[in-house]
Amino acid sequence: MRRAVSRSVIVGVVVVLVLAILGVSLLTGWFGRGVETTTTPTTAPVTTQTTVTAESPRTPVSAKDVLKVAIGIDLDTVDPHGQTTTVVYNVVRHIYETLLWYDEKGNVIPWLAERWEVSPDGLTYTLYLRKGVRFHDGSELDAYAVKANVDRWVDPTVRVPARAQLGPVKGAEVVDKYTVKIMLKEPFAPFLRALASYLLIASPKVIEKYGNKTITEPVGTGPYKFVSWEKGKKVVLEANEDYWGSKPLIKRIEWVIIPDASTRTAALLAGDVDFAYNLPPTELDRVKGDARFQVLTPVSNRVIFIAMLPKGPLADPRVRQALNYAVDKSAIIQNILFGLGVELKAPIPDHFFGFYPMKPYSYDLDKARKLLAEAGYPQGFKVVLLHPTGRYLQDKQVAEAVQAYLSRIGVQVELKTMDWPSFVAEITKPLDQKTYDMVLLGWGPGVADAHFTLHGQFHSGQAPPKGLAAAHYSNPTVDRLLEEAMREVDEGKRRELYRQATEIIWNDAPWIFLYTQAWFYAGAKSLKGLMVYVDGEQIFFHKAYFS
Amino acid sequence: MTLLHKVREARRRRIREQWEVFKSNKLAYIGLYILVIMAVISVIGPYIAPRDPYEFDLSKARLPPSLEHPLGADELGRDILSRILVGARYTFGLSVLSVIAGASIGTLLGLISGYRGGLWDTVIQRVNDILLAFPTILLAIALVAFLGQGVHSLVIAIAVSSMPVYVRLVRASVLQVVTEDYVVAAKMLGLSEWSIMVKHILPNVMAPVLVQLSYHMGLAILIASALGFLGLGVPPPSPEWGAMIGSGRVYLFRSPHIVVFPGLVISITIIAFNMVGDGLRESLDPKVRALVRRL
Amino acid sequence: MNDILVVEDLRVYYELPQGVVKAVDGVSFNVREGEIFGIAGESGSGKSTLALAITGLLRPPAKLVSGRILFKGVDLTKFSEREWRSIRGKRISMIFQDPTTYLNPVYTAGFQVAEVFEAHRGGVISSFLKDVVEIFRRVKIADPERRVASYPHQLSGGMKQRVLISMAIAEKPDLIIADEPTSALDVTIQAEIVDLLNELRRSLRSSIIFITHDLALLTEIADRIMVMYAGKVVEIADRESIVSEPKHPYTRGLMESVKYDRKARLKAIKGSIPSLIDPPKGCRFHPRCPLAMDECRIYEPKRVVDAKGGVVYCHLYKGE
Amino acid sequence: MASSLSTYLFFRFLQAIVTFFGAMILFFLIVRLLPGDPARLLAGPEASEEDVAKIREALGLNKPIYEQLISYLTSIMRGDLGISIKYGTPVLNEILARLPYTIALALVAEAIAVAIAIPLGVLAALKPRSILAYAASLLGILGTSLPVFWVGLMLIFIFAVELKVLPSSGAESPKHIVLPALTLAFFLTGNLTRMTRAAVLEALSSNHVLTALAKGLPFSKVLLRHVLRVSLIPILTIISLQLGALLGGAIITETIFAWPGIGSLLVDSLFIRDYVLAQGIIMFIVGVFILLNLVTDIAYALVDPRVREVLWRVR
Repeated sequence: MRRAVSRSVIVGVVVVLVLAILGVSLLTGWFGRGVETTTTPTTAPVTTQTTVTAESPRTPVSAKDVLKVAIGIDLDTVDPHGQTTTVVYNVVRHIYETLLWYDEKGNVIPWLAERWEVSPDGLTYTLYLRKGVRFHDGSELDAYAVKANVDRWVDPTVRVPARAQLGPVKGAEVVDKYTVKIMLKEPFAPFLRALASYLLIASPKVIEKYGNKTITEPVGTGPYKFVSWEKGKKVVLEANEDYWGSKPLIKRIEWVIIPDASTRTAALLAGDVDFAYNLPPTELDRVKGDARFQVLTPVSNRVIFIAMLPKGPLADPRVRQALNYAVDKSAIIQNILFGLGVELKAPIPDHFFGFYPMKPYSYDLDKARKLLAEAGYPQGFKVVLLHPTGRYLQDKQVAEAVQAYLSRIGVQVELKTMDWPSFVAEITKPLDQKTYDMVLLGWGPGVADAHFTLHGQFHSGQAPPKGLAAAHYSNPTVDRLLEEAMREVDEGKRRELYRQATEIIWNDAPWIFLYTQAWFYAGAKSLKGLMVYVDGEQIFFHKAYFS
Repeated sequence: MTLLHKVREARRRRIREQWEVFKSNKLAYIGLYILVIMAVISVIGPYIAPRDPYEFDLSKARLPPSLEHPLGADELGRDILSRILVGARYTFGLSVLSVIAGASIGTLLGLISGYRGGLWDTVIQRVNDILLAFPTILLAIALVAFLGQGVHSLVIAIAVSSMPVYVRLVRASVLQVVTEDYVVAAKMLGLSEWSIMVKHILPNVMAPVLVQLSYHMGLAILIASALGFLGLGVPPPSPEWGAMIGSGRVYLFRSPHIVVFPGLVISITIIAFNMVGDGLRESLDPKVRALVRRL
Repeated sequence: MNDILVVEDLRVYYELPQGVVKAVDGVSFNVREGEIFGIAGESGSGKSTLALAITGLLRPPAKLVSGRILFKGVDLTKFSEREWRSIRGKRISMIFQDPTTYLNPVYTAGFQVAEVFEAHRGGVISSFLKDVVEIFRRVKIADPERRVASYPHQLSGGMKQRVLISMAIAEKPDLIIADEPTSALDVTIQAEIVDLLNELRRSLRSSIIFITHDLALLTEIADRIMVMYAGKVVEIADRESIVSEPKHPYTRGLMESVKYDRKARLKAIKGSIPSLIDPPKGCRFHPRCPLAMDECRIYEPKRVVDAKGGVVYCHLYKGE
Repeated sequence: MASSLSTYLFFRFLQAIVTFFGAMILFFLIVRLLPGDPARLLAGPEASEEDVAKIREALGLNKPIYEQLISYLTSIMRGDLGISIKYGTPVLNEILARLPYTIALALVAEAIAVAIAIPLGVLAALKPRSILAYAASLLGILGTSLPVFWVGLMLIFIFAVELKVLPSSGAESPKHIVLPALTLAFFLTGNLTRMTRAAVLEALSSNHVLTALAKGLPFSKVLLRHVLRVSLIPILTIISLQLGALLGGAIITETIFAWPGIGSLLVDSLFIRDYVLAQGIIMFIVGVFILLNLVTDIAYALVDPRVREVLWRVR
């Protein structure tokens, strides 16, 4: 008996060892090499010994050479013109740069272009490029390179999701080696901001090589160079020693992909990463209370709202106002978002160009009931609220809370949720095919300018299926104001137009105005020199270092 | 005493013996008790719940267990005890319904496949292979996309994904049984195919089906909660247990009671299903029963 | 004639959660060299348990509670597992009732018989296949060379039983226990197997314990017969005595039924075998006994030996 | 025997092909009929309708579905799995980048499970009232009744956050595989232990074991030849089912441990309606499933002559 057992144990151990050795050898084999699906640039960067380091001797020295950053999603593409996602854009923005950029207050500043001129008709933008800037593959940044990028952007055979966002670009023209003109089909007031936000400049060699195919070799002018991208695992960047600006202090950045938010928190707490994006609000207290970490909660460009379709009882603005009064936004922000939100004072975030604060719909059940009664629904009514799950911070819980709040004024809400593709398919249907009455949605343009939110959400031309104006809002005055504002070059006049539009929209209440979502980033305290832009969408590690 | 009587008597005696064996297995007996309690709760849950399971109060969000809320309050300040009591019908009903649906269709197909043979068998087996190869997650996503998110989609997804096992199980048993004397005799008597299948074959292949059924019901609860993890579960605010731990998951470290209590009842229910399954396997196994009878 | 096996007051109980089952309860008998000793009883009378006890194959929950099993004067109940192994299959062997389930479906017949040699002689299986062919020939398996390589499912029931018999006689044991060796077989094949056993007994000079519920069969082949009821011995006598003057009312009942209809077997006696967890007090047969007296319900009958050496346990015979 | 084996294999192969293409066609239809427009998702909600239409056209999604099906089937027969809608890169590359991780995790997890479950299951069957038997049933119960994410997060919390002995997530070094493999093994072990125990008990209680003992064979030989070999069939079945499921991707475990395997890729691709990528992954999963089935059947036949005969004979 004993012998038999020991023999079977031996057999078992052998089997296990074989399996384990197989597994581990596979692992070490692949782990060791890393599956580089994208290769580093083949052309060796031109290293000029004579490059003078413009840095003062007081520049801090980083105590650690490798920075590990946890992000929640894998990159979809490193194509500079194929970007759709804020976080991915944030990663590749370390490789590619834009012609213009923002200062920390959100003002447009020169970047790859040293200065610019706008023609009086608002149709031609002349940009004077910085000289001596080189791409990672050694080619020079000049007017031809910029033109190649603009041409690719407008080429209809190239997959450019944000094409319309940049504005009605007609094309580019080379004036001289360092001067380029970008022409628009019609005036587009937010163009400079759009230029700063969207048009990443890639090496002309790469553009030539890939043409209209997806670029998988990211070569830009940025402070970091692309090293590798292991799908689903990590993206590695290394410092560009020949960077035209101040030299990056950290030698290597590893963007580690950790999809689960709880695990991301654990990775930070365990010290496996130095910085983490988008942590769950539920962990805010815990991370804040931990002396080892710094917590950043900048506000984002994304407003969260419930769009009400103009049908049934919701067609009455008094009803829509009533619903706005019935929801206690600050309680939701405090208890469900743990403070990671700012109550909306307009349909756009406070930091947007064109923001003008309105009188808030503060929580008031009596007022809500009175309005409902006036509209002829003293007993309330039934509606269907469509909401995504896991798309926005605590979206499901917020929908549940709204449902509960509305039940207090007799409005019975049936919640309906779908996976994201079905959700998008549902909200892009024409009004008469929609199977819901209200939808919880977030809207976060890449540019902090009122145009992108107001025009996208309240211009009647943007109603689905053409666009994604979720409330199917239609008001000729608002349409006119928004169109004028889009073309108006004078900033003062533009602000005024947006103020007028905002006022009408706010009183019409096509949304239940909820909040602007905030980000929750956290990192090791020793990580210094982070640059967080005013819209909170982008974090830069260019000047970061470990103390 | 007619032959029919004798057969009935024998069947009754067999059932009595099976019950004796089952009862002698303490764990199985306890498991059965737990399941009966769960079944009762799923019927009367809403009437014994101390509070409205949907009544929310953000000021009470995440309150730890207290006299007022014996199991604490959830992320929206709802009473967890009440939610568990009311949620029983969703979770319990979901697992029982889906598995019984899958098992009965699977059993039927398995019967036809094994008894008819030929083209029927070939077609059913190939389709079955395809279904077996299908990832449950794909099925769930497709159903949720087509039918909308809800208990019905989950039930169908779990039913369809559990069905192929029964087809195989029953077919294999039928193949063993069709050559037995009583089936041959029934054929000679000129009984219709259906009555042979239902009266003579079915009772003799039910044992493995029943055992599998009880294990599957436990598994169904886990599948439901796994789909909840992917956002495909029962939509809010329904207090289905899997959905409760799914949405409370992010509070695991912050306010563990939100996850721990629903998790606990889930585990207990699954364990009970498994214990009953073990007991059934023992009592329905003719070998074990023969041993008991011989003594 | 010497006794090859003496069993004294053997008790085997099954300890179950529902209670203790006294499957063999104070059984004593002896088996002589070279004889066929028949044991008859209904299913549940404890005869199979008895067979397992004699070969040391009792497994939990069965437990040997007391008694001695003297094989050639050596008490087997004191044996270690290693000692048991050295006599199992070699000195005492066993033929089981259902040849289909008692053969391992995944090995060839030859392999399974050769295992007996492997167990007692050492060496590799393949070296014994020649001997196996010899034994197959001896048990009259047709085409033995081919059958050695056959799997059990390729053999007929009678053939399988012959394979089991081959295993039992491979090492020419002193005692062969055949537990219902024929009940799973057709009548014609039954007869062949019985003849074979009889023949083997003579050529091997082994003793055979032949266990069956078929008393009629025993009256044809056994030298002496023991009748068991509900874990107890009822009567032991030579064949002629059992046939001509059965003493115990149970044995009489059995013999009556045999006379009318061999097929009816033991069912002619009214009632059924009692629960062994809570057996009737006194004589266990009294609830079914047509001659039951008051004392039968209270006292257990004592062992009564007659002039011819026959044994009976019945209150009817205490006077003798 | 050889010729019947080859006939058998031939028919099994034919069956496998039918199953494979059947599954692929069914899956193709299901995925394409799902609501949701990959072009719209790719472009993002803020994109304009014209841009979306252009993307749709570029992806060939504006063609009728049967045309898409035919071109899909012809291209997979050429070995071309297509270009991923989301990534814009060949699907094969995407799958190959993830495959080693999936295979490594599956093998290590199954190895741990086999190492624990089989000895434990055998011992529990042999000594039904020992501590080991109780440990086995406890493991079986826990392994079948706890939600995966719970176990995963707990392991992370204990070993990474508190003890700091193992990395919390990722796939950088062999050390990283420990926690996800343990999580999976926890569930595999429960089931496998229980099945092993049941199979061994069943084999142990079969009559031919009694015959073998009556021959005087030592218990070790009885155990190996007459118990373990017979109980191998159900155990092999379970192992192959488990491996099949693991190779199909352990979605939740992968997500929690940020393990770049194929399961989370499948879910992601379905959630963004990347038809081409999803089809590629499903093709792999179905292929693995069919292959494992085939291997298991052949293994049965090797173990059990009756199965061999039946299998060889039919169809």
